[in-house]
Amino acid sequence: MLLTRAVEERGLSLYKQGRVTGSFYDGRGQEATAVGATFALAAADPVCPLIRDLGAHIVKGTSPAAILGHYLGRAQGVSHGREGNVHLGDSERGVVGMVSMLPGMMPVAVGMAWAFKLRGEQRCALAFFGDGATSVGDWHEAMNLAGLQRVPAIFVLEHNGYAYSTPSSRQFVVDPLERAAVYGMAGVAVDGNDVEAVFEVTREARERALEGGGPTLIAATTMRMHGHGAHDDASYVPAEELELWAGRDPIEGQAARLRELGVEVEAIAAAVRTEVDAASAEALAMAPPDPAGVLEGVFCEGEARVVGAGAAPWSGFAPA
Amino acid sequence: MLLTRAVEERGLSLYKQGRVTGSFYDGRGQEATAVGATFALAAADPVCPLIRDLGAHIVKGTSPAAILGHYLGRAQGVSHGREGNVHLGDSERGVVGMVSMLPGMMPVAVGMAWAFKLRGEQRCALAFFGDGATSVGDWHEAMNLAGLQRVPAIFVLEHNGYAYSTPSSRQFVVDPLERAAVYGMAGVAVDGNDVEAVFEVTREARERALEGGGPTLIAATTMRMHGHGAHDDASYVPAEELELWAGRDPIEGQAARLRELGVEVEAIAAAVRTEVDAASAEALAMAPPDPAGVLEGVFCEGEARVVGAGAAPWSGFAPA
Amino acid sequence: MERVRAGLMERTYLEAISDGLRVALAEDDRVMLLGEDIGAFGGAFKVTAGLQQEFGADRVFDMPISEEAIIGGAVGAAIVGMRPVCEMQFADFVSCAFDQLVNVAGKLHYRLGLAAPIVVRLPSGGGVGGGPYHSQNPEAWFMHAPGLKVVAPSSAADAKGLLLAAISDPNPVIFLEHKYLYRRIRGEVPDGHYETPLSAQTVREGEDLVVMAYGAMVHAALEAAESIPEASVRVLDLRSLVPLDERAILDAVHDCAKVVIVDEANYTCAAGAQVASLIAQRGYEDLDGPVVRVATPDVPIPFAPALEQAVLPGAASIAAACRELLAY
Amino acid sequence: MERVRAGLMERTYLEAISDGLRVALAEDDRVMLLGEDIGAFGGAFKVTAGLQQEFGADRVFDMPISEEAIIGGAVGAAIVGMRPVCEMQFADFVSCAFDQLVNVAGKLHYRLGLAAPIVVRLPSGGGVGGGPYHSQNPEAWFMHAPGLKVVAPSSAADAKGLLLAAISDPNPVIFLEHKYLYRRIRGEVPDGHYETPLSAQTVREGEDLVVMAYGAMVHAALEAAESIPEASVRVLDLRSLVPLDERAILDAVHDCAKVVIVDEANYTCAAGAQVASLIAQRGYEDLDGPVVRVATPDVPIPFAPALEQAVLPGAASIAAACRELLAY
Ligand SMILES: Cc1ncc(C[n+]2csc(CCOP(=O)(O)OP(=O)(O)O)c2C)c(N)n1
Ligand SMILES: Cc1ncc(C[n+]2csc(CCOP(=O)(O)OP(=O)(O)O)c2C)c(N)n1
Ligand SMILES: [Mg+2]
Ligand SMILES: [Mg+2]
Repeated sequence: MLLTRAVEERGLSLYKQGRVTGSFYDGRGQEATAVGATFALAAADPVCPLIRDLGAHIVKGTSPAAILGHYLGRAQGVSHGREGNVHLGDSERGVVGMVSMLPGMMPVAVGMAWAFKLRGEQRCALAFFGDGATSVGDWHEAMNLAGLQRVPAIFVLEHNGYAYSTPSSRQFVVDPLERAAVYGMAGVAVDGNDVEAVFEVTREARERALEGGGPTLIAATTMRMHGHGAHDDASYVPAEELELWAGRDPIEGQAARLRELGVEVEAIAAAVRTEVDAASAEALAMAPPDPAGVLEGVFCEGEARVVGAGAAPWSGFAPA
Repeated sequence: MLLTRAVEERGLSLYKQGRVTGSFYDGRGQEATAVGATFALAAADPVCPLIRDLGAHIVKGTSPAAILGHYLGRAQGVSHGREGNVHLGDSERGVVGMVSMLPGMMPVAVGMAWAFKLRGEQRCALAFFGDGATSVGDWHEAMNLAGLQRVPAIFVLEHNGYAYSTPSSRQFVVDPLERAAVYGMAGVAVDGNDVEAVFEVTREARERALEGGGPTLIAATTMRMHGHGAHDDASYVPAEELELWAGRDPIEGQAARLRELGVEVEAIAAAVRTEVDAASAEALAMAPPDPAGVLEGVFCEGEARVVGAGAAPWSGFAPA
Repeated sequence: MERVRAGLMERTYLEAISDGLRVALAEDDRVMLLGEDIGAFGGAFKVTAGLQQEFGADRVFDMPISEEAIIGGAVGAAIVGMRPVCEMQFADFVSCAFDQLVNVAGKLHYRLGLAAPIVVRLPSGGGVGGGPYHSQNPEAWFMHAPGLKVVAPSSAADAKGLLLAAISDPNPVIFLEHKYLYRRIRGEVPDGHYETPLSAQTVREGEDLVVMAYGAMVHAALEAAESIPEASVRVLDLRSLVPLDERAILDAVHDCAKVVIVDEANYTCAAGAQVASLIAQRGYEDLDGPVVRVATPDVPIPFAPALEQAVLPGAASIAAACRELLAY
Repeated sequence: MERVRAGLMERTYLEAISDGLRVALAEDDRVMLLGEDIGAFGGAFKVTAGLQQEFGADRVFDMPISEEAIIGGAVGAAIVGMRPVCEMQFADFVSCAFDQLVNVAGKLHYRLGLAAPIVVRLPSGGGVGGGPYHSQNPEAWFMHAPGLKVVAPSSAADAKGLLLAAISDPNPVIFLEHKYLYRRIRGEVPDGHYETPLSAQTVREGEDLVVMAYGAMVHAALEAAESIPEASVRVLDLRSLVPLDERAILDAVHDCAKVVIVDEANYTCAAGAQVASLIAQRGYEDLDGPVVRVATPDVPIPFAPALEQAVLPGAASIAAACRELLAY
């Protein structure tokens, strides 16, 4: 989580320095959800992150330099300059990068999970999405299909109460967690800012999935501490709300618990700083992509490469 | 209902005589739902019928000759030869013809209802759809928006247990009626073969809608007694199931109740036969459309004509 | 490269497609079929009849009415190694899955280096009294979406061969199967596995004028050519729209100097517009007359036969266009 | 017919659109705005800033993320007499509402005689480092869908005038507003209500060659023309793609004999393909050289500026095409 935040902070400062094109989106305050849930996956379980889930990439082992290089649009970044901001995904590591269209990767996650089930593999697929994304037709189709086929999928709703500037009250009248039941799947609420709690419910969901118990909807309550993107000051969020959540910072919360266990949190933080400094230098040194190859790769020419079974250096499990 | 069935029977026989192009779709066995629900609307309340809802057209006053002419693709049919089979709609009478894409008219019904609410008009909009249509993304978006905006809309689910050949068990795991609650709307079950019961729940839903109580999902249980279309022998439906439902015919059920009230049902039936004979002759005499005008009307050239406030000769209410 | 194994059989266009699916299911267990009513029922047009019985309900799936989830689910299965073949009940319903095709499937490889080998079968086209929602030809929308291949066979043999080529292809392929041809066209179809290349084919030789068409319009073009014995009219069956066989198109223009391009789809921005623009730019010097297009005007396809026939191109309108151009 | 009331003001392209919305809301209470985050927040690009405050939350609506329901809901409101103007947060998301636009809105009048006067505002186009999902130009998809009008202003004055014309139009209109132009282009914009006709306009006179473009590419074309002082290069701003001003296009070909057609959209089946095919068929005799197209090749729009600039047409690539054609 520390690393996640540090990488995003670095990305944001690169953006503010004008080195990152477009806008910049981060998941400040929501790190525990992406990290905790992805940590509960095995290496071979693919994950479909969304806007606030840099932690999922980090946990899956995407290097900070490759991520910063991606933000910068460099040739050696994850996307080789073809994609920007949060639209990255190292498929070798089992990360399927998001499309913008919300929540377009949910049906894709269902399809992956379905294939695992058909082939009798002990794998599951996990997709993240926000409260706003639940209003899209794709959400319904994916939830319905997942429930019908009882696929080994885990859906993680990151309920931060806002979709861009739109509060949940203008998105739905009933909490989406209650919708799990109407698709015949388990629904679990969790404190999205408690990384261990998120890990635990995801671990359970994964177990259920692999045992044939079907998909689970996990609703993680959290708060987006920054604007939707770096261009958004989020003045529509009441100050008290932010203050309240500032006191629930997932990283500080975990740090306190770790300190009690005798972990040297400050040393880790220092190590992370060093790592990100190095990564940032590495990323800034990467060359921009060569326009000569810009037309290549619209179509796959050789064998279709499949989503990798991952390396998962940070997984709570051994590779499956 | 008698008239509905008689018109569809005539359409089907015209189809079997090879006079109707494409296929032919009817609502045999489901007449009570379309008729009962539409009868509970005021003249000014628009309705969006679906495949099984010829009764909605009839109740709104579309003439049997215009309907048969439509089936036959004649110039004086409802669609002047431009549309066929169930895709008709006399918008002057407040009937908005269906598109094929299921349930594409639901968002449209929400929009009509929303406009009525914004303008403070005492009108509501009603949309029919089948159990299969509930799996489509549009269904979710429309339900969610309707619940959010508390629009005066009535959604009538015609739950006949099949979508073409696909039984409900391969469409969803939880009855869609239970989904009403997760959109914050009332959900009401009704015997779809009992015309008076359908009328009553629709009347209540309309009252609720006009009082600002928001939309209602009515789930009418019924059975499609014919195949999906005339080309489909529905051999996938167990014979016992059809037998069971044959004993629950909506028309015979009502006829029995009417007879007890002293109504001369046979006389009505005879009158209907005469009317449909005449309509059929009239429709067969209609000219085919003139190809000279085929390119006209892709765009509206003059003033936009709005959905009519209807005539509703059969409405349970006076025109609003 | 066409691989042909022993044996030929007279089959309808529809039977050829069914046979292609059967061959693919039998030889590759990554292949799975997804669609509405395609299982025991065999699909709205019976293309998949018997396949679920033969290969099991864990290979051939009846799906809920969820076009986006069908395509998105297929993409998901594909990126972990399956070869899903999806059926839209009518091509018209592909509009409901437009986003998944255009934004997910089409861009995946370029963005992430991840191939999505799915096939989407689209029973398309008019001439059958289907009206505005059962007659559409959506190919141009997908030609204008990078990353999707688009093929449109006109013969039974090509229908099977292009289907098998599409299933082998590591990319998403839109497979247009023309409803009008299903049972009206038959021809010799090789048994077993073979693949038709994604390129154009001359189906009638000629030197005075070339008619370019694909799908059902190839047959209308052939009929038109036959009706003009006084000239030597070539017919080029495009077969593949993405990739478009630009070489074959320009060669035909070079040989014939006069060209008529036929679309059953609506006129504006149709496949034929692209072909015409290609010729106007790169075949200009070979031209000996205007690049003539024949297409359905920009109207929804009306239901009544008299109206439908008035808007769809046919042998008569194609022949008239040819005659006029020949006289140029 | 352009109705202009007193007063002119320098406005950006974006301000001109905002002003158009304000005028429409003020003069016609059937007008309502629907979109995501368009209320108090003022929209992702601030086009609707202040409008909810000014006209109320029962005229300007923050919608859930439901593109199909936004368009479908707008159609419903329109057919009972409202004039909804919808904003897609980015043009790219219109793919999610494709079915409602193409199958419901577009076909309603032809099928049922029911007009659907909605406007769909699409912040479109690249050049801003938006990557594959925030740079698309979807106009050709809708040109290939009968019953939808499609307009694409290039100047501030036309942006407002075409928007007001679109809102008055009894048909569904796709309104392409180019993100790159939002704050980069400014010009004199009349106050109050006026309407720009859905027709092309010559924005630079010339006789040796005509460049046809629309949206942001008009500016690239003008820059290209300026860079070729040795020739007299005309620039025709198409402005409306449906209806397409065929007369103006053919007249320009008649006058100049050489034509370059520019699309920012992907090459295959783009608007430019249609324009080129029109010229190749009906302007053939006036041509004195090939019909040259410049367009973005068939790739998703890459994110990195170096890559994006390599695929998008610009003044340099347009000028190069002009020079080559002038030398023909
Ligand atoms: C289909 C679609 N429509 C609109 C958008 C534009 N958009 C990007 S993020 C966003 C808000 C998302 O809110 P939520 O799902 O709650 O995720 P959060 O940002 O809160 O994590 C919107 C509307 C989109 N990405 N996709
Ligand atoms: C989006 C979409 N996909 C597929 C179809 C093809 N189709 C027509 S009717 C039908 C079954 C509809 O079932 P249901 O909604 O239960 O209505 P019923 O016919 O039982 O009244 C299908 C799949 C369609 N019309 N729309
Ligand atoms: Mg949110
Ligand atoms: Mg049903």
